[in-house]
Amino acid sequence: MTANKTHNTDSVKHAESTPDVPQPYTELGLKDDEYQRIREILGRRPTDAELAMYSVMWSEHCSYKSSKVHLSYFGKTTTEQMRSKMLAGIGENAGVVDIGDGWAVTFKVESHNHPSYVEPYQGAATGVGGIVRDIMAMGARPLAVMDSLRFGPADAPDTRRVLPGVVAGVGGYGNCLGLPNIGGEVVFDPTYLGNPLVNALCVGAMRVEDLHLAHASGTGNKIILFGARTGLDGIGGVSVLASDTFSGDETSAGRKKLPSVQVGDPFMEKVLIECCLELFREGIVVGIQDLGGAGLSCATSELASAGDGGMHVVLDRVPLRAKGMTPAEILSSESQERMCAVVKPSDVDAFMRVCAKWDVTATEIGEVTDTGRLVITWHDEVVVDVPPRTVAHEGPVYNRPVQRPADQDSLQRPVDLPRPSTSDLRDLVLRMAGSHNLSSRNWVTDQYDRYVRGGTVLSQPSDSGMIRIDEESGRGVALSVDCNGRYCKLDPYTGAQLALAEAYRNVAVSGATPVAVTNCLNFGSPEDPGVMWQFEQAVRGLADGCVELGIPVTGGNVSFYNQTGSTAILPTPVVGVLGVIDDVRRRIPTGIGAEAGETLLLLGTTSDEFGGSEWAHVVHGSLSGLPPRVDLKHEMLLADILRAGSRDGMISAAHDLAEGGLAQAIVEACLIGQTGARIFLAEDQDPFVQLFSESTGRVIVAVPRTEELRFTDMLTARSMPWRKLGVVDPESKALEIQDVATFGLEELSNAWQGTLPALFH
Amino acid sequence: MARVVVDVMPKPEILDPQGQAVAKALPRLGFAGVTEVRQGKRFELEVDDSVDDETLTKIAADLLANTVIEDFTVRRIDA
Amino acid sequence: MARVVVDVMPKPEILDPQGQAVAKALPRLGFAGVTEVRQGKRFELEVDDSVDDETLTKIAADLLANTVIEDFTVRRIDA
Amino acid sequence: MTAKIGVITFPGTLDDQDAARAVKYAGAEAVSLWHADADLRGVDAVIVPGGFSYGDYLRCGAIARFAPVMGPVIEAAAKGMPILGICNGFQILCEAGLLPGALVRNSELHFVCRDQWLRVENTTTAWSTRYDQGAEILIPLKSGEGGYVAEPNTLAELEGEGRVVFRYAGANPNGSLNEIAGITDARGRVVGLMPHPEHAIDALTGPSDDGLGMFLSAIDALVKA
Ligand SMILES: Nc1ncnc2c1ncn2[C@@H]1O[C@H](COP(=O)(O)OP(=O)(O)O)[C@@H](O)[C@H]1O
Ligand SMILES: [Mg+2]
Repeated sequence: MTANKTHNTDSVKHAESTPDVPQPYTELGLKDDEYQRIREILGRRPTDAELAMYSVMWSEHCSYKSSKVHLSYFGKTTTEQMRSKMLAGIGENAGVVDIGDGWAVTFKVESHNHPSYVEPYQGAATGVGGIVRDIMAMGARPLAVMDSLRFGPADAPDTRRVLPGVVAGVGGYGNCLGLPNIGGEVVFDPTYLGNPLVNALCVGAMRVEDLHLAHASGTGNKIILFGARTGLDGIGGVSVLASDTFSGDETSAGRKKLPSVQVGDPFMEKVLIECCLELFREGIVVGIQDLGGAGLSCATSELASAGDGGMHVVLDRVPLRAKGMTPAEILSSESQERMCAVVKPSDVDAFMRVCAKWDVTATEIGEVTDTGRLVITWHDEVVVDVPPRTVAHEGPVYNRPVQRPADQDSLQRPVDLPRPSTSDLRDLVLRMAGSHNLSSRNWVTDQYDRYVRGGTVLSQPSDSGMIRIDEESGRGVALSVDCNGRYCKLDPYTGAQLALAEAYRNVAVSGATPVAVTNCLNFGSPEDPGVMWQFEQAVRGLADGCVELGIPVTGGNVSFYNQTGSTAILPTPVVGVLGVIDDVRRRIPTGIGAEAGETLLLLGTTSDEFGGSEWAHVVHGSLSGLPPRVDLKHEMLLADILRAGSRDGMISAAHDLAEGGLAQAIVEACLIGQTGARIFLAEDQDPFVQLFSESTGRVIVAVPRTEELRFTDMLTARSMPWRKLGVVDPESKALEIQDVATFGLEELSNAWQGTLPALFH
Repeated sequence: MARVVVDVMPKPEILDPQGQAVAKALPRLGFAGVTEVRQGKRFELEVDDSVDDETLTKIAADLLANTVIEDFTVRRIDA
Repeated sequence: MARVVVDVMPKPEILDPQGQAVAKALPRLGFAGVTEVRQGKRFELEVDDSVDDETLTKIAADLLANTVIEDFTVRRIDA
Repeated sequence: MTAKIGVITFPGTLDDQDAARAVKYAGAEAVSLWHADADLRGVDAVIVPGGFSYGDYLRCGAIARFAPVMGPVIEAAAKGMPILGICNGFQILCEAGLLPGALVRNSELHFVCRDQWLRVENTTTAWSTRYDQGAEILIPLKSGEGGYVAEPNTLAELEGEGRVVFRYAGANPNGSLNEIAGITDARGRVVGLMPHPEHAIDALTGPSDDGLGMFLSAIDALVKA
């Protein structure tokens, strides 16, 4: 028995007269008490369409029901001073930061993990498409993308299926959209085998006065849906309702099996971007919202609750791609490349003209009302009549049990791993350089256009990506995304701070000043108290770290249920840091050899820190102990020194030390610069520790010989620990580590470059 | 030796941006009367007679088509 | 209303990197006996009955195929 | 008088702003041309820039070549106007029949973005007089369907008449026949190439400024004319 047996449309009237009809809310993911709450809110049973709306909007993905109580910690810890440059923050489509000279920059990361496992190409492609629309919804022109990716072991058969598809999808969509890809991550770990992570970041810019926040205000204003037609894609669970509706019909079986896969159309999105920007320029957009997860359900309820509180939508007007779609399906379809705008009646014609110029389908589907209710009609019958806030913002909130895992202590107990002797170090340097996580990512990044738009100043393989925002002044931004899941597993609080520190340092190393943070928190099931503990710890670590650094978290995204069976992924709070540089000509490159005669310095202190290290992973397959210590005060001083060095032209190249330690960093600095170097190790410390420890807060800096004294004087004056590491040797085409080994650049290059092509060719 | 044709088409409910691009272009080029276009792939294989239908289906399903979003048909053609 | 199928295949003498890639991948995946693979495109059009064969050929020749590198065939299918 | 160089924008064109910037860097005036207008707005030369016109879903350049703006472009080409097709623009010029041959999927089947060395083989076209014969220049290549193919006699004709303008130096990045990166028409006025000279006009944002020579060459040709 279902609600639809006797009626074609499950209208509100019908629902009122059939209060006891059983509804498939469990199949839609709603709990008993959640369903009861909907009935209380409405004072009756929900219609099919309402049930579809509530179920998608109250899902974990849309409502943040498990994470909300923890995420509020970001808001609580953000001080007035941190907020001072923030024009929009958590709660908006994307955070917006004032970067000076009248420019505002907006950036955000979002996950598309599960779809990318099911259909790697389209999952990743639509992930890029979605985050780009978020940036557009702020009124900005999207300028660049980044992608942070995680896969199972590089040599696992399923990784051969997933990785090439994901990379082709990120590239296929971003390249066609005309957005340069300026960085990201590729990480391999067994825990991601059945659950890869695809996190996409987009950054955009606008003039401060052009900031558009999503709201539907002004009674009588029109709601216009524009972009692609609405089809049966991404409907997922809601097809339960459809198959009921169509019972007895031959199509019903087909409906139930609908793949929840969405296919992207990057050309449509490109045209949509240009169309939106022209609409913004014309000044005829009161409010705007992208259609992402939960489609029209989300867009209408969010727009309505952020505005005057009422909206009337005539669902029949929505242009459809498939025949026989039900109201519930139309409301929950996740068809891509659609936007929704609020427009004054007098501007509708102008709006339609711009859309016609770009050949974008646009339809007036309703208007803003002052009723305080979201009313949706279908064939002249009311199928939705709800207080919009109850759908968009007043979903359930869970205080899930939090419990430090019982094995956390044993995990943190360091295991004594056999260490190599000095005579083994030569092989180890090569082995590490060619290991899955440290080898060159060129096989991936060569599939991404990094040049389009002509503003890319730094991209792969630099520590951060950097784009020029203002062609006149040269003002620009730098971005880095980072996370080491192994560190987070060992200690999620410190691990999150380490991710923050690394992204912050990467931005600083390029000469920019870090100003704001975004994040994408990828975790296992929130129903597992151990996972919730990891989550809580990571959020606190990140928030406390941001307070110490004095830069705000402006937004982010949570992805739960990343696990295979009962095994969760490594906790993976990906952190993105945005930096500002007033003139991109001052950028610091990663590769050495830009100037004749450079001295190499090592800034920071090296201790014996191998917990969670790449060495322990590659050589011993071991994960234990504590991650490296993090010292954010030190990171701030380091950033300040790098900025001063860049401003005064004292630094010709710099590269931060991360996974794989000094050995990996110097190999990369030589290979990226295609220049040799001679370095020597300190006498009072074990060479293995010096080369492979992952102590944080360290950077290799190349300074022109003429600037050496001035720079080292500054280091000493500001109490930055440093030592002379060696010299750049452009003649030699070799890296010599004195008393350890000498490597030809070609030999290093073969080791570093060969790994991914051999695996994925 | 046999010639085998495998046709791979996007599933009907799945968006087909390629077909749409063609459908939209046609009226602009002065061709009226085409109401729908779908674009897929056609493979022509030369196979030894030892290869049976089951194997061909497996080749199509595993390699030639992405069955999450595409349907396929396999046909032997007389040479 | 008629359904029309247009098959577009690379000319035999023209390089077909996609077909070659499939041909190379098959033995690696354990499929023996496929000696050649060529990959082309298949278009399915819904056309009004008013559209004649000449027009269809023109659509195929002008738009759907690039006759410098591709051959095509046009077929009407009974609906 | 400054030369006026038109840059066409189709739906899905991506590198139009970059081409316009390159024109300005070279000292000419960039005039933007809209695909739907059959009007070259009095320009002296035309650039068909890169991107994914109409998504390139059917075949690169297949739909764009029918755009209204292409009518006057084809007429102007017949009269000897310098025309440069970059990447998708090269594909469009081939589809439109202004240049022979076609571009197919890269031999490795995926998109390739890399800094590519090219050898200049013909320094007499409207777009290459600023280079030295045999010079090697570093220009970004970024395309998924950059493999140049043509029938054997067309290829022989191109080679025989010295109409290969740029050739890939080193490993062939996409399987192009004879390592062809760019060609010209019989009069040396229409040039098409897969790599992107407009991304190599300033060492700040590109691997070199070697691409500027193409735009400077065209300006020279216009001043002389
Ligand atoms: N998936 C990706 N997409 C784009 N760029 C990437 C990706 N993975 C890695 N990169 C780039 O490759 C370079 C090396 O990556 P990585 O070693 O992770 O950098 P770091 O350790 O400095 O954070 C960086 O420039 C990074 O941005
Ligand atoms: Mg780094």
